[in-house]
Amino acid sequence: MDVGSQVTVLYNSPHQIPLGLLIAQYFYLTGLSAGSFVISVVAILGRKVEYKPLGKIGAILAPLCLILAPMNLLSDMAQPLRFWHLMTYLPGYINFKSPITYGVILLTAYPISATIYAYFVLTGNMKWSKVFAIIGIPLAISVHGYTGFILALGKGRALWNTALMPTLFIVSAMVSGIAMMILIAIVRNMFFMKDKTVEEREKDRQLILGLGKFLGGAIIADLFLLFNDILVLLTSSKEAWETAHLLLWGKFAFEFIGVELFFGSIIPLFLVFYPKTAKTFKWLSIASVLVMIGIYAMRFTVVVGGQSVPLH
Amino acid sequence: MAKEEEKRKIRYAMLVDLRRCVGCQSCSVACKSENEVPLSKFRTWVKIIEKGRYPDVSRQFLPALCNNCENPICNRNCPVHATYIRPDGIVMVNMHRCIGCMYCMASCPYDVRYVNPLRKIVQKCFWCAHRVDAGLLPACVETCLGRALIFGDINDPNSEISQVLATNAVVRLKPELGTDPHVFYIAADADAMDPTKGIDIDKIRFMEPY
Amino acid sequence: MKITRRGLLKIGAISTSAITIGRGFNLFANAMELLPGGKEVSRTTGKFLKPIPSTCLNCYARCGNFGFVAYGGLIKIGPNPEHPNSRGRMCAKGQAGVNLLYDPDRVMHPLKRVGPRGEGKWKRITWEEAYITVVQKLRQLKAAGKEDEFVFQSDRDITTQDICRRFCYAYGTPNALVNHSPGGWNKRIAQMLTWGADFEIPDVANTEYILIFGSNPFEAHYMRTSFVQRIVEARGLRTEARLVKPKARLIVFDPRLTQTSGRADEWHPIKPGTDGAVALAMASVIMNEGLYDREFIGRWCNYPADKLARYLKKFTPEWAQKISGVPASDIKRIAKEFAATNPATTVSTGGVTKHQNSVYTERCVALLNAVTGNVDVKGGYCLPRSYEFAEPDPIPPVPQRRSELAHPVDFPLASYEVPQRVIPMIKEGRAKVSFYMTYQYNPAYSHPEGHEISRMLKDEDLIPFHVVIDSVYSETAALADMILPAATYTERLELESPPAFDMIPFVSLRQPFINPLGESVAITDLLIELAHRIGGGMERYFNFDTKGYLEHRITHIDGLKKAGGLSYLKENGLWYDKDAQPSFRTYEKKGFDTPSKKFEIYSERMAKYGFNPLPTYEPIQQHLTMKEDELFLITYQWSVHTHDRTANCMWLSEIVHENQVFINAETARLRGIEDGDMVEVISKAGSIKTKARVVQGIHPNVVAIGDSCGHWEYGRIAQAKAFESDVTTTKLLWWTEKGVTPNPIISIISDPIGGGEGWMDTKVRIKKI
Amino acid sequence: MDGYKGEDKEDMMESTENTARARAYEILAGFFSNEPTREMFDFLNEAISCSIEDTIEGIEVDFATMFIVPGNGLQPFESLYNRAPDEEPSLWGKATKDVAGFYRAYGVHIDESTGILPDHISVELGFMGHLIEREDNNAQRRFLEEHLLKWIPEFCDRVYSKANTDFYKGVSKLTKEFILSEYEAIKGEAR
Repeated sequence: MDVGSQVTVLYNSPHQIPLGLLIAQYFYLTGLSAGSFVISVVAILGRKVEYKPLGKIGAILAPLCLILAPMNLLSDMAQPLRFWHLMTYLPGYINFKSPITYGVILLTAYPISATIYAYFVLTGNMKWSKVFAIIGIPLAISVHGYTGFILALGKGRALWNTALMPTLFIVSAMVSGIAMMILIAIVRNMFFMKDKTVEEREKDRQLILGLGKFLGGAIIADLFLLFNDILVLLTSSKEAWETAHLLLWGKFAFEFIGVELFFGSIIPLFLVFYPKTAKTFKWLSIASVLVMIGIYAMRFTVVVGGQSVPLH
Repeated sequence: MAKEEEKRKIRYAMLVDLRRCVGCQSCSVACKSENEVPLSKFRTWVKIIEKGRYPDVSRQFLPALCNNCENPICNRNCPVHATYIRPDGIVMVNMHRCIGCMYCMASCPYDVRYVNPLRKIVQKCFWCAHRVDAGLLPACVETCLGRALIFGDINDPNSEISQVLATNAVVRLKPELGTDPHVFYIAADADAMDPTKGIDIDKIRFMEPY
Repeated sequence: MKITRRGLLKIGAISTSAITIGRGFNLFANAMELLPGGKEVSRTTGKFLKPIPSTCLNCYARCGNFGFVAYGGLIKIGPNPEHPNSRGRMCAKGQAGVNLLYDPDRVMHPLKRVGPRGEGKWKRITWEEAYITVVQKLRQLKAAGKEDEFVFQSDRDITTQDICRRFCYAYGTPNALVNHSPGGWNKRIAQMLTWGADFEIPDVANTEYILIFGSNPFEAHYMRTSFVQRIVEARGLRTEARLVKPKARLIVFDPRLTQTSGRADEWHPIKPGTDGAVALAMASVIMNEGLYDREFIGRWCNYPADKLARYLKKFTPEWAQKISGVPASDIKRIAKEFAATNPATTVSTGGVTKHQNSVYTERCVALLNAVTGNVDVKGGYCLPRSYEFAEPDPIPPVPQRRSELAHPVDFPLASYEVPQRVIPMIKEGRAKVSFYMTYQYNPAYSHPEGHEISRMLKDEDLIPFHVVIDSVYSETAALADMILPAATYTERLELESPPAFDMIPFVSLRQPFINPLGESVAITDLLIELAHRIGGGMERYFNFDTKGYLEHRITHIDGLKKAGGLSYLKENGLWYDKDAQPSFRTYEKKGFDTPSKKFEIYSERMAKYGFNPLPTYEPIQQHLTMKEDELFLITYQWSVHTHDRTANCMWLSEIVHENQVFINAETARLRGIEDGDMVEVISKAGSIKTKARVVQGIHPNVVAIGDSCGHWEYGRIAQAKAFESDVTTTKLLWWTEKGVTPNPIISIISDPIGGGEGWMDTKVRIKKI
Repeated sequence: MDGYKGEDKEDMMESTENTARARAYEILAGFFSNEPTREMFDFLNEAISCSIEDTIEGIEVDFATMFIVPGNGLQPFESLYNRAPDEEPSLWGKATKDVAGFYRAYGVHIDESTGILPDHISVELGFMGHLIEREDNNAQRRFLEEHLLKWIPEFCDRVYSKANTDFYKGVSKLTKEFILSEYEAIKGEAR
């Protein structure tokens, strides 16, 4: 207990958290979509033919997640029936400075392009799928990067107001996207490849195990960014310090240290790099599930935790 | 030229002289009454703290209200231009335009916006613009027991607020964010201005947004 | 030079402000600024709303207000800038009058009890039926010659007490128990004994030194809104051209850090009930160091200065330090400052008057003003200035029958009833009651030993018939046989003349903003109707309607009559003599209103009944037997609440809805109590459970509990229940704690001289649960 | 904010007629408060070419002689004119208090440091201008009826007969006419 100042708040108005779980969920789903789209495009554009099946999975998942994501947004709005106010693209009616406006444009453009892309990938039209892959990549990165901007522009919140936020969001989107791809691929390999030859299945297996390494790399990048972020929080302003306190040993310590860092990053990292566990589907799928939970916890701590430091 | 001078720009501002504040909360209730603010929400209220060690203890107050910033983040971030700034500096919310995305609330560094649970739109203190337009003072200023609140045009050198501003040291809340807030405080207590002082940050109860 | 009107307007249209000299000369310092007060504009149409000038009554300060009415409803209550006392300011309570009017739990119809008393089963009846029942009972009593078994009691409602008393006397009962509330009467008795007025108006606006004993004007004072704004002004805390005034110092003696003491220049935590010792020691310093006002004591006091100095010699600052815990050096210093600064004044309310030794203490405080010559001078301790209202002829004679309730023999100087003892006295058999009628009176909640009182009220043998006239379903109403819906203060027509702070007395009118809701009836209309129905000669004393009654009451005020009487008041809300100038030292004309016509430092009347005639300090009995682990319990009033009538105002209860027990951090540490822990507060009379609020700003031997929350009836807002209703946003009620009331654990103890309750004399133990 | 329509409000405030009236009162107030400045003089002479034949010195002398030097009976204070028959003419008379109360009721303070009485003609005229800016028709009518009309015509007549300059003859005539015409206009409007 600090002796220097004895302050007791006798009266204050209630604090509020405007953006809640639904927004965190929305960020999570756009992250999944962006992540899987990027992996899919890498697979399609890449030279190795064996990656192509992954491309198909990603191509389906990306628009799927993106249809679910705005549902969260709409149900979070106090006036969901006025959603069309966002779409009257006339100067003076919508604010082109607001990240939400970028979001609306992206959320319209990206699912369309992703759907067309998926159509061409599934019908095997390589030429057009490459065209749409190239169109889709910046969109996919922006669609998730902009969510980082949404938070970064909340100037009053120490956890959000950092230039790292968009990058962190994109990297964590990669992490969760890869993890989801791995899971789907494992399911496909185990249940839907019964008619394929043993060699084909083995080739697919190697491919999936290779993805595990990708996952590990992405996790490391994510951890590095998080480390930077926390370090800055700990050493800058008082609010930032309070935020770091909340995350490291305060109210959100379980979600952040426990779920996000330990179960969501450290254990999966170990699982994908430790030779014994890296080679089995069982451990790899466990790692992926943990990563997906971890990223979900990350979205939650960032959105809700970021607002948990009172502003008055 | 004549016209220009006549249309000298008005910039309203609020000045809170905390040496005169008695912490009576009549501003809070006046606002509720004037603007039909629903229960659980406040446009303005007085934070009351106690500081020091027995027997050297004092009470400090801090009336909180919308700062009607010159560069409000809420306005910048509102996707549909529901938040707009009047020529006299008052930041307004257009109730017909607001979609209730609550991004402005998340952006506001002072946490003075709220969603009206009945009308499902974001509202906040707008210095009783309807009264100001009719030539009246905001309800809180009118009723302030200690006359701690001074409201007026800071571009008019003869106004009371300009004169008091010119002769007193004032502080503002979080000016470092570059929002240029227009609520000035005289003799505000640093601990009262610090939102994290005197509370257990892990145990605060938060309200539902609406 | 030839310009026409048209030409002039043309110039006006094109000219710039450089040319218009009226502006350049800056006559109107504020002319171009926004204007406070007296107006309200519709948020939707931008049109001005119709203001109705009236007077507030959500507490006794009785500030000027405006009701703004539109669409047949009251939209808002705002301050009246022309009111000489409140000057366009209004506290939270005043503005929440709208809540009181549109209280969703208001009693709107006459109700009759069904089933056992207190079970909560009611049947709606017509007014006709209600009147018939009441009239029948009263007629029976009268026929049996037992008029005195009809007892009418109300909380001290200054406004209506005259007509209530008139009703009782006309009926023939002396039991018009309408003069007191259980708090605050001691001070008045002490003042009456000392200088013949029942309270003082400290002219804080013009003073330079404010010495506060147990008062918290920033939060609660009987004239709060008018008073606090003048204190702030006297402190002259704004550096601008128009406010060059010496800063008045503010010194507070209070066991608790309040809004006032927390903002004062000095706060001296003092042991409860020992203010008298400090004041005496100060007077002693002033007298013995020769700092006193020779002229005032010599000419206007009834005790010579040298004798007084000799008498006070034994009350040294060191003696006071031992009793009160305030350092002797501080007492000496403040005494000298107080004597040296002119004008200076004291303020003393709750903390002084709510003890068993209050009358003595209050006289010590008054003595301080007398010895420094601050009595009724500009910036000093002034006599109240207000208008007396006349009673229309014929005036009913005071019933000659002796009543133990109205004039208790135990309290010979208290001259009126001792309200907190009324129901216990009935229980003790010292008076018989067949018909008990109460108006806006809630002893079950607001009296000490409230639970005990509830039990007595429930006893049908003790009180065979109980009619409650009230607008809320109070704890007491719940134990009644019949509830008659009363109009709130926003629906009544009444006259007021609160003491004026600008020293020019004024009359203000309270008029209905809207017609009474439901079937509520204003108390005056109700009593007039009852009197006519009872008849038997009684009706001739009520030969008027409410309006006529009020007209009669002000006929003797010539200036007002000339201005237009009641219709002037209806239009303007208030009247005062605009030519009058404040005058001071008014006692110089006729002397003080005491037997000796002087400021009575020595009170013959007190000597007659065996009390100490000189200001003295008497220790509080309970404090002498204080055990190690015992603490003083004090109560206080929240800034947004009255003691017991605002809990169902949602805007107020939203701000304060919980009564935590405030306890010093060190005391709490020794008992292992942390902030927010549930604790039990145990006294001789009972125990309550509440949360602990561990703070620094309270005397270590004191715990404090506010006294506005913790209702168990009264309405759903008071009980923190969210519900759907059509008038308000009550479904959004978000708090779940309704708090507790400390009243049940406070014993009924009265000051033997004043008869007022010793609210702050309870010893408690506190333990964590 | 409920029902606020920014544009509509702005239109409402642009009521030029009232602005002109308010200004006119202020100009009149100016004529009685101080000698016209050179600026004003030039403005009147050139900008609207009302061709003042007096010199500025002449006007200044006339101003001081009439309104400043005591004993000329032309001190421009209401309480000297508007009084009960039995009341002695004096400064700070009943009318002064009345008018001060009027100002207070409308929240207007007079800067005390100027030492000017509230019932000085220029203060009253300036206040009237202020009432117009507030668009409070009832108050305007009341103020005209209770104060301005009660004494200004009489006062102006006296000035007219005493003035040595054309300028003040014109001003006094204009003021009287203006006030009377104002009352005609307002009477119709307010009812």
